[in-house]
Amino acid sequence: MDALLDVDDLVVRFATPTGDHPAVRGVSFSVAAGERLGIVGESGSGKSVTAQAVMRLLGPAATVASGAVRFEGRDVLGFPRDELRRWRGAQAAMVFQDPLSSLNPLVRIGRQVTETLREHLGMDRRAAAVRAAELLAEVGIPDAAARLRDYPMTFSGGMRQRVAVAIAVSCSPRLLIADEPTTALDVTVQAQVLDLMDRMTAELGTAVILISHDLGVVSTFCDRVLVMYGGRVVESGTTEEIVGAPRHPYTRALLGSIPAMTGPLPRRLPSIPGSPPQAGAHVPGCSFAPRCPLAEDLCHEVEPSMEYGVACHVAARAGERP
Amino acid sequence: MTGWVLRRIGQMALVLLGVVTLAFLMAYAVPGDPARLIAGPNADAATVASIRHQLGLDAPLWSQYTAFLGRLARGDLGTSYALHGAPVAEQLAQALPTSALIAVGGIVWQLVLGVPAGIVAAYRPKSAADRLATLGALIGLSAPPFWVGLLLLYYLAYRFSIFPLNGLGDPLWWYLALPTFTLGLAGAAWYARMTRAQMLEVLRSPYIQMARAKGLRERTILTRHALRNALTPLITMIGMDFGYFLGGVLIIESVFGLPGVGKLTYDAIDQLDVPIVTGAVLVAAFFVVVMNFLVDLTYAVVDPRVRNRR
Amino acid sequence: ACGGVQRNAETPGAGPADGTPRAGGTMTVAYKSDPKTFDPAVCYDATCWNNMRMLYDRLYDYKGETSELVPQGAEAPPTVSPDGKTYTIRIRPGMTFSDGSPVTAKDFAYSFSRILDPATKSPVRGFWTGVAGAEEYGKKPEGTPKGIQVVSDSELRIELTQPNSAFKYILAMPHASVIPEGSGAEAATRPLGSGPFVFKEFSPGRQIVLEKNAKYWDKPRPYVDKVVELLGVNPDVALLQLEKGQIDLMGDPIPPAQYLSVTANAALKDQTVTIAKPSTYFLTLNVKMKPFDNPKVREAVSYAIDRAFLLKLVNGQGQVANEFLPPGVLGHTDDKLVHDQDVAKAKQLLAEAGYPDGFSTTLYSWNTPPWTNLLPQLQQDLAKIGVKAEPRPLQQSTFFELAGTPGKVPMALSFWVADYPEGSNFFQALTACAAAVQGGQNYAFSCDKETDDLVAKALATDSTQEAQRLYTEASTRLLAGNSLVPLYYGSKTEVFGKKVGGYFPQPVWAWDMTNYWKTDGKPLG
Amino acid sequence: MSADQRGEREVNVVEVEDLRVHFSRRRGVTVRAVDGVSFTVAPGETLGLAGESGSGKSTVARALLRITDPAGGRIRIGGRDIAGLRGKNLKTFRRQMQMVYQDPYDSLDPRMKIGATVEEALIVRGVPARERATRVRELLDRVGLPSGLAVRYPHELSGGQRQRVSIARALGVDPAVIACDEAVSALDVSVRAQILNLLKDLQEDSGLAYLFISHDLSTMRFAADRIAIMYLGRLVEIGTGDQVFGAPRHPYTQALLAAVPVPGARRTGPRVRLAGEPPSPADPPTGCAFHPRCPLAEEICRTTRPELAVKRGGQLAACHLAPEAEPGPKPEPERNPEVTP
Amino acid sequence: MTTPPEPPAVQHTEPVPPGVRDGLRRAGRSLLRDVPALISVAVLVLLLLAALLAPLLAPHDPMRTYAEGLSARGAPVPPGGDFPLGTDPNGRDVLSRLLYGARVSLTIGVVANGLATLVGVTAGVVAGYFGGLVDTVISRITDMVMSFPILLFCVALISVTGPSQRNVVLVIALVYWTYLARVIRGMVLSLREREFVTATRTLGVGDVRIMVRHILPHLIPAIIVYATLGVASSILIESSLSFIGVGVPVPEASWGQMIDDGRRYYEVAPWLLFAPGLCLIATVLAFNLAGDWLRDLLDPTAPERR
Ligand SMILES: Nc1ncnc2c1ncn2[C@@H]1O[C@H](COP(=O)(O)OP(=O)(O)OP(=O)(O)O)[C@@H](O)[C@H]1O
Ligand SMILES: Nc1ncnc2c1ncn2[C@@H]1O[C@H](COP(=O)(O)OP(=O)(O)OP(=O)(O)O)[C@@H](O)[C@H]1O
Ligand SMILES: [Mg+2]
Ligand SMILES: [Mg+2]
Ligand code: NI
Repeated sequence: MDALLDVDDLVVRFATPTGDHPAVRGVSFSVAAGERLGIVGESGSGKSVTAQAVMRLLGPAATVASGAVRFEGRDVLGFPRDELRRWRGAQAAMVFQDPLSSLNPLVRIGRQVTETLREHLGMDRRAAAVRAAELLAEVGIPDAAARLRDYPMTFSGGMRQRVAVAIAVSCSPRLLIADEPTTALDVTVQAQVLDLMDRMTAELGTAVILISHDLGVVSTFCDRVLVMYGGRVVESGTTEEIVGAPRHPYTRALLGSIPAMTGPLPRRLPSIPGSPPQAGAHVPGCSFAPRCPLAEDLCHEVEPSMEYGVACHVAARAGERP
Repeated sequence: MTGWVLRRIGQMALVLLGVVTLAFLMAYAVPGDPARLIAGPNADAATVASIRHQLGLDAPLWSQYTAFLGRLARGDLGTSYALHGAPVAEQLAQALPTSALIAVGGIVWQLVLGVPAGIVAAYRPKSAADRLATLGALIGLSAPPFWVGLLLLYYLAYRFSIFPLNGLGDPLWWYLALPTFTLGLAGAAWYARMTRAQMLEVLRSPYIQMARAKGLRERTILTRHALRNALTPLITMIGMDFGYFLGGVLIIESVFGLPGVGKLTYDAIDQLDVPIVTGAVLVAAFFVVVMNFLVDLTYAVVDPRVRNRR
Repeated sequence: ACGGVQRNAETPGAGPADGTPRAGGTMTVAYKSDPKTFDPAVCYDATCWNNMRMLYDRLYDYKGETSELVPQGAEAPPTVSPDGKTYTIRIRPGMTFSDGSPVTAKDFAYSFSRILDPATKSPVRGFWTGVAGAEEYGKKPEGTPKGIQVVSDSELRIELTQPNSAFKYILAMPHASVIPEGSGAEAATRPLGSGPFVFKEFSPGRQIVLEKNAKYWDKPRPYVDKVVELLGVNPDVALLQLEKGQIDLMGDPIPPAQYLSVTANAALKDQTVTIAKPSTYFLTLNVKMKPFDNPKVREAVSYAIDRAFLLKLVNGQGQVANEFLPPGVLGHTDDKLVHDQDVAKAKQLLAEAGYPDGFSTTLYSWNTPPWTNLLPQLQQDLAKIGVKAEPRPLQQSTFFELAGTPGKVPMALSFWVADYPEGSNFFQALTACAAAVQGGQNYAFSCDKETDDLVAKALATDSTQEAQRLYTEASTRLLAGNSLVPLYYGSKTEVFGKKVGGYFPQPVWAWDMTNYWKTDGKPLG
Repeated sequence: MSADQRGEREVNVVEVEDLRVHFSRRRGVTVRAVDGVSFTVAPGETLGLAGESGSGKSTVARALLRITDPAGGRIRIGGRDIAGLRGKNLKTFRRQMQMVYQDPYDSLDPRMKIGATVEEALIVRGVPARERATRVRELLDRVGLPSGLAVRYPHELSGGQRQRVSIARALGVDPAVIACDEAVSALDVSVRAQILNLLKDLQEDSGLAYLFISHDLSTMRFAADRIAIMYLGRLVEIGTGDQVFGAPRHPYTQALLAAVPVPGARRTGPRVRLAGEPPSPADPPTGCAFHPRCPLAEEICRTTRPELAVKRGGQLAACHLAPEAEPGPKPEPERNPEVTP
Repeated sequence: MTTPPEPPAVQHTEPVPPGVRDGLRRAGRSLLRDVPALISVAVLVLLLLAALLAPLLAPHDPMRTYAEGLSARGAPVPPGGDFPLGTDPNGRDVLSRLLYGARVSLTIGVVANGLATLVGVTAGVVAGYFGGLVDTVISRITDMVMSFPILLFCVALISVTGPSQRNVVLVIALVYWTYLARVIRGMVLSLREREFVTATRTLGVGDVRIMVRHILPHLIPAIIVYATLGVASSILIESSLSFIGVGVPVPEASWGQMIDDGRRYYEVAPWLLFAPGLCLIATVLAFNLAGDWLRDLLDPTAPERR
C-alpha cells in the first residue's frame, strides 16, 4: 500500500502508581496523501494518545510497547533525533487538543508562529512575520498583523485554537494531525478552518487526520472514519458507510445521541448507558459489551477481532457491509 | 502604571528612612564610645568630653537624630569620625564603583556557571550529567568563598602567575576575574539548583510538547520556551543578589584587596564610625530597594499575566 | 637587660643589613587598611606611624634597631634643667621643609601646641598635659602654652609641671613630628613635612605614593626614590606577593596562621627576623568586683596559670613573663615576680578565701586571635582550681567600653605595647589611679598611691639605676596585689623582600625607610 | 405574561444590565471585549450564548463570576449586586454561581488528584468528612467518570475526562447558576448526551439555571431555552430556541445556522462561510459591527448602530433590516424578551 | 488486517486510596530504586546519629586543650595516633570537635534554616497571593531586612546579649527568610493567575486553603531547593560570623568555626579544613540529593521510574 502514513498494531502503555495501563491496544490504520481520515470515539478511548504516539510526543510515563509507525515507508519510531526534528513541524504537524495551554504564555504569538517558518523554511525575520500575519488572517484572526505582538492570554479560546492551527499548517506539512481543532470555534470560523485544510489536501496533497467529536464536522470533511473505543479501533470505513450505515452498536449509539438541528427535540437525549471501561481495567471480551444493548454471552468472553471493518461479534455475523 | 511607580518610589523613600534610622540607633546601641575611640586610650576625660562635644555626641539622641535627618535632607551625609573628617559621600563615591564592578561580575559568573549547569541537569534528570552538575554546584557552594579566593590566588596568581595577586589595575577585567569568579561560584549553586527545579516543572508543560511538535531544535526549545518560563524566579534572585552585592561583599573585597563598600562598612562598624555606617547602609539599602523595584518591573514585563493585574 | 634585637638564631651573620647601600628604586609595601590620617597630631595607630616617619621629622629619633635616642630635628640631646622640668633644645640648622622653607623652633612650638588644642581632637593629648600651661591652653588655645617657648628660631624651650625623665621619648613619638607653622588644617589631606619622603598621591583603598625628598638634610639618605604603599591588601595575599617579589615589605603582622609556615619556610629564612616587641599580655582582676575584691582569690588565680602553655598556643611568639614590664623597657628586672602554676596552692587559697568550691565569673577579651586561642586555655586553667570562667570575646570597641566601665568586667585579658621603652608608660596607662576611671585602661580598678609615687619618683630621678630600682619596686608592689597577672611578653616576626637592603626591625617603631635600600639600585655616588 | 414582569424581575437569578468589559492592550489601545450587554436568566432556565469566536462570550461569563472586573453596567446574581462583594459575602455568592472553564487543562490543579479537586467543592459546601468519599464517587459517576480515576492526576486524563472533572467540581457546590463555557465541546457525543441529560435533570430537580456557552448549535438547540447570539462584544439577537433557530432575524445568526455541518449530509459545494475579514474588537466598524460582512448591508448599517428591538417572530435583534414585530403592546425589551405577540 | 495480539492482561482491583502507609511504602520503594537518594538519606541518618551520640563517640573532650595536642612549636598535630583527625591550633581533638560541631551546625542548618523557610514561605505566599497592602507591607519589610547590614546587626545583638548558639540561629533565620519570601512571592504572582487558582477561588474556597492546597504544592520544588541549599549557607554564614567574632561562643565547636580556622591554617594543617569541609560537602550533598528525591516523590507529574 503506498500510504503516506502507516500505523500498524500500535500498543501504548502508561506507567501509573497503580500499575501499567494500556491506553492504546493494537491500533492499525493508514492514510494516503491527500486523504482525510477522521477518528471519532468515546472520550478517553485513546485518540489523542494514538496521535501523540505517531508524532512521537508521548510523555515519559508512556511507552510504545509494540507496533510500528511508518511515514512513506520509513520507520518513524526509529528516527534519530535530528531527523525526527526535521520531520516534525515540516512534514508532519499536529494541532493539540488543548490549544489554550499549548501556547507558551510568556512568548508573543508572533514568535510562536514564525519560529517554525524560520526553522524549517529558513525565512528571515521580516518574511516570516509577513507570512505569519497571512496565516493568522487565513484562520480568521482579526487585525492579524497587529496581534502578532500580543501574548496568548489576550486571545480568546477560539482564537488560540486557530493560532495553533495556523502554526500547524505554516510549513505546509505532508501530514496534519488535528486533535479537535475546532471544538472552540463557532461554525462560521470552523468552516473557514476546514476550508483551509480542504485547500491543503487539494492543492498540496496533505493527508489530514482529524480527531473530533463533532460527527457533523467529520462527515462533511473526512473521506474515511475510524471509530475507537477503549483503546481499540472498533469500526472503520468510508464516511458514507460509517455515518450512513453504522454497524458497530457503539457507532450507532454515537450517531443516535446527536441532537437534531430541525424537528422536535426529545426531552432527553438518547445516550449510552453505563460508564466507559475502567481506566486500565481489562475485561475479557468486547470492551463495549457491558454497555451494549445487543451483547451476547460470547461478547463478554471473547474479544472480537476486526472483520470487514468492524470489531463486533454481532455485526460481523451480519456479514460484509451492504 | 505611573501611579504605581510613584507609590513605589514613596515607599522606597520610607524604607530607606527606616533602615537608616535603625542603623543609626543600632550604631548607638553598640557599647563603645566613638569619642573615646578617636581620643585613644591615653586621652584624659576632658579630651574625650571635648571630642564628644565637637561631634555633637553629648546632645540627646533625639536631637542627634533630627540633626542627622536634617543633614540627610540636604544631601549631606556628614563627615567620618574615624577618618578624621573625610566627607562620607566622598568615601562612598570612591568605594562604590569597585563594588559595582564586583557585583556585575559576580552576577555574570553566577549566571554563566549556574544556569547552564541547571539546564543540563534538568534536561536529563538523574543522568550522569545531572549528577555531575549537581555535584559541581554543591561543592562550589560548600567551599567557603574566603578559602576559594585564597586558593585561586595561591595557584592562579602566585604559583602560575596567570592573574594579578591584588587590587585593581589595567585591564580591569583581568583583575576582576578571580574575585568575581569566587563570588559567582558560591552563588552559582543557587542558580543551578533553581534553574534545574524550575526547568523540570516547565519541561513537562504542554507548550513544550507543542514546541517539540513544531520540530524546533532542542536548544531553541530550551532557551526560548523553557528557560524563559523557568527563569522568572531567577529574576528575583538576580535582583536581590545585585542589590546585596552593591552593598559590598566584605569577604571578597578583603581577600582580593578591593576597596569596596563592604570593607568600608566593616571598618566603620569596627570603629563605631556612625556617619560612615549610616551612609553605607543608606547606599546599600538604596540599591537593594531599587533592585527590588526593578525586579517587580521586570516581572511585569516578562510575565504578561502579572502585568495585567496592575 | 636582655632587650634589643633577638635575631633569628639561624639567621646567618651576613644579613642584607651588612651590604653597602645602593641608590634609587621603588620600595613597594602593602597594607590591609588605609591610614586614618596623615596628620601627626592625631596619628596614634600602627597604620599611620610608618607614614609619619617617612613624611616628617621629629626632634629625636631611635637609632637603628636600638631603643637609644639620637637627635634628628634637634642638633643635640636636650639640655635639662637640674629640677628636671625645663628642656632646652637647639634646632638642627639648615633643615627645610620639602617646599624649601626653613624649619624653625616656631614650627615645632606650633606642632606641639596643636596637640593640646582641643579642636585637633588629638588622641595623644594626654602625653602633653604635663607641659606647663597645658590646662589653660586647653581652655583658651591661643599662641602657645606657657610651657612651650620659642627662644629663637633655633632654640625651643619646654617647661614641665613635673620632672619627667621619659619626656625625651615623647618628643620622639610620631605625633611630635614637625609641620610648618599654621599648616594644621592641611596636614590631614596635603601633608607637608621635612621628612625623607614627600607626599605625592593618596587614592583611598588603592595606594599611597611617596617620593624621595631631594632636599633631605641627611644625605645621601633616603636611598630609594619612591615608596608605593598598596592599600587594602589582605595580609595572606601580601605574604604571597612578598614571596613573589611583588612587594618589599608587609605593613601588617604576619597572620598568626601563617606564622608557622613562614618560620618553617627555608626559602624565607634569610628574609625573616624576629625581635622582642616591648609588650606585656596580662590578665586583670577587678578589685572592685566580687570575688576579686578578696586578695586571696586574686592570688589563687595567679597560681592557676600555666604560662608556658599559653605561649605555646601562640606558637611561642614571645617569652614567658617573669614580671610586669617587658624586657627592653627601662625598669624591667630578671627577677621572678610572678607565681608558677600551683593548683594545690591555688585551691587552698580559694578555700581560705571562702570559696572551696570555686565560683563562676566572666572573662572578657577581643574576638580575634590570639585572644580566641588564649581564652579557652585560661578557662581550662581556671577550671582546674574550680573557677568557672565563661569566655566572652568581644569586638574591639565594645571591649574597651566595657572593660573601662567600673563594675562591668570582673576579668579581662588584655595587653600593652610600649609607646616608648620606659616603665612609666606601662604604669601610667595600666595601673595608675588616674587610669582607674570610666574610659581608662586600669581594668583592675586598683588604685595604689604608693605605686604611683614610686613611678613619679622614677620619672624625677636622672639616674637610670635609681629609676630601674624604683620601677622594680613598683612592679613588686603591684604584683603582690595580684590585681594584674602578667602572662607573657610578645615578640614580632617580620619578613622582608629579597631586594630589600639594610633591613632591620625596630622595637618601638616599625620601619626605618630612610635607611633601607633596594639591592637592585645604582651604586651610591 | 406582563403581569409576571415585576415578579419575574425579582426572581431572575441573573440580571445583567449594560455590561461592559474593557481590556487595555499595549499602549493605549482599549479593547471593548463586551460592550453593553444586557440579559437575564430565570431560575430553571438555560440561556445559550453563542457567537463568533472572540466575541466576548467567555468574558461575559468571567465578569459574572467576578473573575474579570467590568468597566460598567450592573450584574445581579440571586438579586444581589455582585460588584464590591467581599469576604464572606463573596464566598456565599460564589456558591451560588459556578463555572466550567473552557480550558480543561489549566483549570484543574495539576498537583491535585482529581478526587481531591472534586472533594474541595464538597468541603466548601460543608459536607462532613465521612460522607465526602461517597459523594465524590457519586459526582464522578454522575458525569460518567469511573470512580477509579479519583486517584489520578489531571495530566493522566484525556481532554474529555478532565472536562468532566470540571463539571463534577462545579456541581459539587450545588450552585444556583452554572456558566458552562464550552463545557461539553470537548466531550464525545455520547458522553455529551449524558451530561446534557444530567444538566437537564438537575435543572428540573433543583431549578438550576445555566449560562450555556457553546459554538455547537445543535447542542445549543437541545440545551437552551433561550439563545443569545453575540457578535463583537454585543448581543445581536436573543430569543427562544424556536425563534432563533426557526426564524433567525439577524443576518449573522442566519449565517451561523447555515454553516452548521450536519452529520450524514456529505458536503457537495463549498462550505457556507462568512465573507470578509472578521473585524477587530480594538477598532470596531462604525454603525452595525456586522455590516462589512453582511450580504444585505445598506447605507444606514454603516452609519447607525442598530439597537436590540423586538422583531417579527418575537425575538429581539439588533438589525435595521430585520422586519419589525407587528405593532402591539410595546414590550419592555431587554427585560422580557420572551414576549409573544 | 489481523487481530492485534492480546496485550498482556493486567488485573486490577479497585485501586486502594493511598493512605499514609501507602505513601510510606511508595517512598520506600522509590528510595530503593534511587541509589544516590538512598545513600543521601543514609548519610543524613548517620550524621544525626553522630550528633546525638557525640558524647559517646567522641574520643576526647572537644573543648579541652591537650598539651600533647601541640607540637613543640605550638603547631597542631597531624592526624594519627591519639588524635585520629589531628588537632587544631589550640591543641584540641579535631574528631571530637567535629562530632560535637555536628550538633551545633546541624542545629543551625536545620533550625535556622527551617525557621527561615517557614517564615519566608508564609510571608512570600501571603504577599504574592493577596497583593495590595499586604504585599506592600511584607515586601517593604523584606527590603528593609535585606538592605540592613547583617554585620552591624550581629555585632549589636551579640554585644547586648552575648554570643550564643541561639542568637546565631536567630540572626541567620532573621536574615535568610527575606530571600525565600521574595522568590516565593514572585512565583506566587504568576501562579495565582493560573486558571486553576481562579477556578478554585470561584468555587468559594477560602484563601488560606487555596494558598495551602493549591499554591504551596507548586512551590515545593523551589522551597526544597532553597531549604536544602540553605543548610549549606547557614552553616557557612555561621563560619563568617565566627570570622568576625560573633559566631558560636569560643570554646564550643561548630563546623563553621572549624572551617574558618582551617582556612587560616590551610598551609600548615590542611586537615583542619578537610575534616569539616568534607563533612559540610557531604551534608550539603545529602540534603540536596535527598531533596531531589523528595521533590520527585511529591511531584505527581514526575514519571514513575521503572
Ligand atoms: N499520562 C498518563 N498517565 C496515565 N494514563 C493516561 C495518561 N495520559 C492519558 N492517559 C489515559 O489514556 C487514555 C486515553 O487517553 P486519550 O487522551 O488518548 O483519550 P482521547 O481519546 O483523546 O479522549 P478525549 O476525546 O477525551 O480527548 C485515557 O483513559 C487516559 O486516562
Ligand atoms: N486578558 C485579556 N487582555 C486583552 N484582551 C483580551 C483578554 N481576554 C480576552 N481578550 C479579548 O477579548 C475578546 C473577547 O474574548 P473572549 O475570550 O470573551 O471571547 P469568546 O467569545 O469566549 O471567544 P471563544 O469562543 O473563541 O472562546 C477577544 O478579542 C480577546 O482577544
Ligand atoms: Mg483527546
Ligand atoms: Mg471563550
Ligand atoms: Ni632580660
